[in-house]
Amino acid sequence: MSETFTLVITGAPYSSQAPQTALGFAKAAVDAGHQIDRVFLYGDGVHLASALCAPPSDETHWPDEWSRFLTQHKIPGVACIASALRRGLVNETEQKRYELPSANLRAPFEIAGLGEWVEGRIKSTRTLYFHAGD
Amino acid sequence: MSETFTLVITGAPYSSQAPQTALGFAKAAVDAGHQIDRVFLYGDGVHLASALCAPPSDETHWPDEWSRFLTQHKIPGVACIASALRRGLVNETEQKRYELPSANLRAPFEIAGLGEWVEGRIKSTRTLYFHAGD
Amino acid sequence: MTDIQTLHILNKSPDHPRAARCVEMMSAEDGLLLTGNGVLLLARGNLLPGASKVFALIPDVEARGLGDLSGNVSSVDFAEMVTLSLQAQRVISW
Amino acid sequence: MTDIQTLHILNKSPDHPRAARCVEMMSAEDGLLLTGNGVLLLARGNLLPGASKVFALIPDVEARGLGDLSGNVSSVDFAEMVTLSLQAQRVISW
Amino acid sequence: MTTLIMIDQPPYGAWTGREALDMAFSLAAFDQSASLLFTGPGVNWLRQTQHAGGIEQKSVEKNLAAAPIFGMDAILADRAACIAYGLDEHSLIEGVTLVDADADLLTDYDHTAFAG
Amino acid sequence: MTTLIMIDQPPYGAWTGREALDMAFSLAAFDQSASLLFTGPGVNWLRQTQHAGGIEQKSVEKNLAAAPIFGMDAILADRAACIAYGLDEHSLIEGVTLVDADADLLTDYDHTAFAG
Repeated sequence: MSETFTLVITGAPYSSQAPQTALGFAKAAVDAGHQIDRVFLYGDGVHLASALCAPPSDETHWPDEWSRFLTQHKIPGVACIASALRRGLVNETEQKRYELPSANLRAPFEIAGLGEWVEGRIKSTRTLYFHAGD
Repeated sequence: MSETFTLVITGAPYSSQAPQTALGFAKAAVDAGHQIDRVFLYGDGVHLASALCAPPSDETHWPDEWSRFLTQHKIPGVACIASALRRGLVNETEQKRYELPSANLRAPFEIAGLGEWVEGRIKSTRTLYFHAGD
Repeated sequence: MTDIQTLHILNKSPDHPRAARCVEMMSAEDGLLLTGNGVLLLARGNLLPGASKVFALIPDVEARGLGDLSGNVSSVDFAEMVTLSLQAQRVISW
Repeated sequence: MTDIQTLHILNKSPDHPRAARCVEMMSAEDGLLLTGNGVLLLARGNLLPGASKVFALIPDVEARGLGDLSGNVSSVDFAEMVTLSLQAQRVISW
Repeated sequence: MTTLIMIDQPPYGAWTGREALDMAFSLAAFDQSASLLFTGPGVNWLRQTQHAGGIEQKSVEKNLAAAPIFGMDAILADRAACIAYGLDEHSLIEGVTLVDADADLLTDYDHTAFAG
Repeated sequence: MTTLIMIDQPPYGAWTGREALDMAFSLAAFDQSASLLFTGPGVNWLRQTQHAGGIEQKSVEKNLAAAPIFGMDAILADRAACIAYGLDEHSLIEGVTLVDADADLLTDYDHTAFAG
């Protein structure tokens, strides 16, 4: 039976393992025929939506991997607006609104409020959280 | 007697109190007639050098406060290049080198290697670290 | 696999206060899934909850060199983690 | 103020494993300066190191509503923190 | 659907607690049942007379005082943690219910989550 | 000037440990005396046969094996933590010196630092 998941990522790449574990779970869920309603980035997790990460070439590029996965499976990726603005993650709309020198949000991630998390929880069979470890 | 400090900040603003405590210390050191040789941002601390933070207007803008303090007192602020590239903090040089869509490093911060930390330690009477709390 | 009331997913090392809290708040009907640094609980056998089913995510176990320590702990891959999360009545990520 | 061998600056709450490690690794000649969440140690008097001098950063104490609990702990401001860091032979930030 | 948001980090040192509070307020705003549970050093959120001006942050007391107004079900605190941190009826803010944070408590909620 | 870099977080779950290692290597590269001390769950860095391919990270064993070559003075591990995590001479990587992480140890170094 096909079920629906909402995944919440609160740990940043290159600080925590959270984006890696979440991607492993997400791929397995899709492979098993389940739906992922949306992926919600919260707290330090918003850094996963950065367009400007340039990790060493022998390390996995987690923002890139996540972008590709979301695009391929047409899964919405949403960064919490309050978390994102505090931590310096902005799209062009927010760049203009706050008169910032540039934008750095990676497609297909979007910026929206916690309502997206509430809605995802209601619509999904399970909502899983991927936090930073120690 | 005038002494010299190197300050290392490893906690990010809006995740930790580290930049706030470090600024309180730095201002008191300068007020007491001491020198701050340099401020080195390491690990998650590099987010303090973001030009794109837009915290709510009733919250202190820590990257702004730090930039102003460094500029006023002509103190070098250096973000570790390895930490910065992994976490999506780049200046225009790195933007071009890695073909990234934009740059987001806030003046007067610069990007350089851990050698800056080693040098600061050698030249300073004390090197203090400001880490994230829990 | 069998019925699980609550699946507790723990990714903190045994020294993290949340690890102790997680084990404290488990009942005998619950399951514990160790991921990330959480798998280090396998190296601290005396801290494992006695009454509950314990699972550990294979790639995290192997990364930390704990392949031989599993004992009566079940290794699971991501596909089984998905299944577990649906079988349980609820999931708590610590 | 008096001589301090090592000034330990602790900004972790008492439940954080690094807080216990910090107190364990102190000698009687050392000083402990509590900042950030570290000031919560003032609310756990029994965990305070008995033999050493203890200082707490005023703004952090006040933020956490612990102004009345200081006892024989010395409150310091940032200027005194600077002085302490220079008086000690070395400083460790936990 | 009832949700329990757990806060086990103390205030001010990190943002996770504030973000947990935002989650609970957001649930309430969308008419979802939500309660807060403070455990470990997280109970220090509930101490009276916090003066956070000196660290340029907003006192969290006011945020919490607004919880019932915004439709939050309950503010719970782990009894043992309160004792450990010297918190009693005289030092706790109003409207806090002491509970034993154990397995039974968790079964009262459909969802339990941390902010980070 | 001798420096002790302390690592109290386990490998892979967070980047702080790797960044601590970079600090120590950097000191050695600039001909500064540096040692590493692993405490608490940090001692799990020193376990043999780590296979990190499954989590798409580099095994940290190789990093540590390079330490003496790059001029690091010593790799120290807290004896009690090793016992707690079941690490002995059979399961530890080579070149580790067991010590008691106490006040006396700290006085041997001019500087002691964590990466985060």
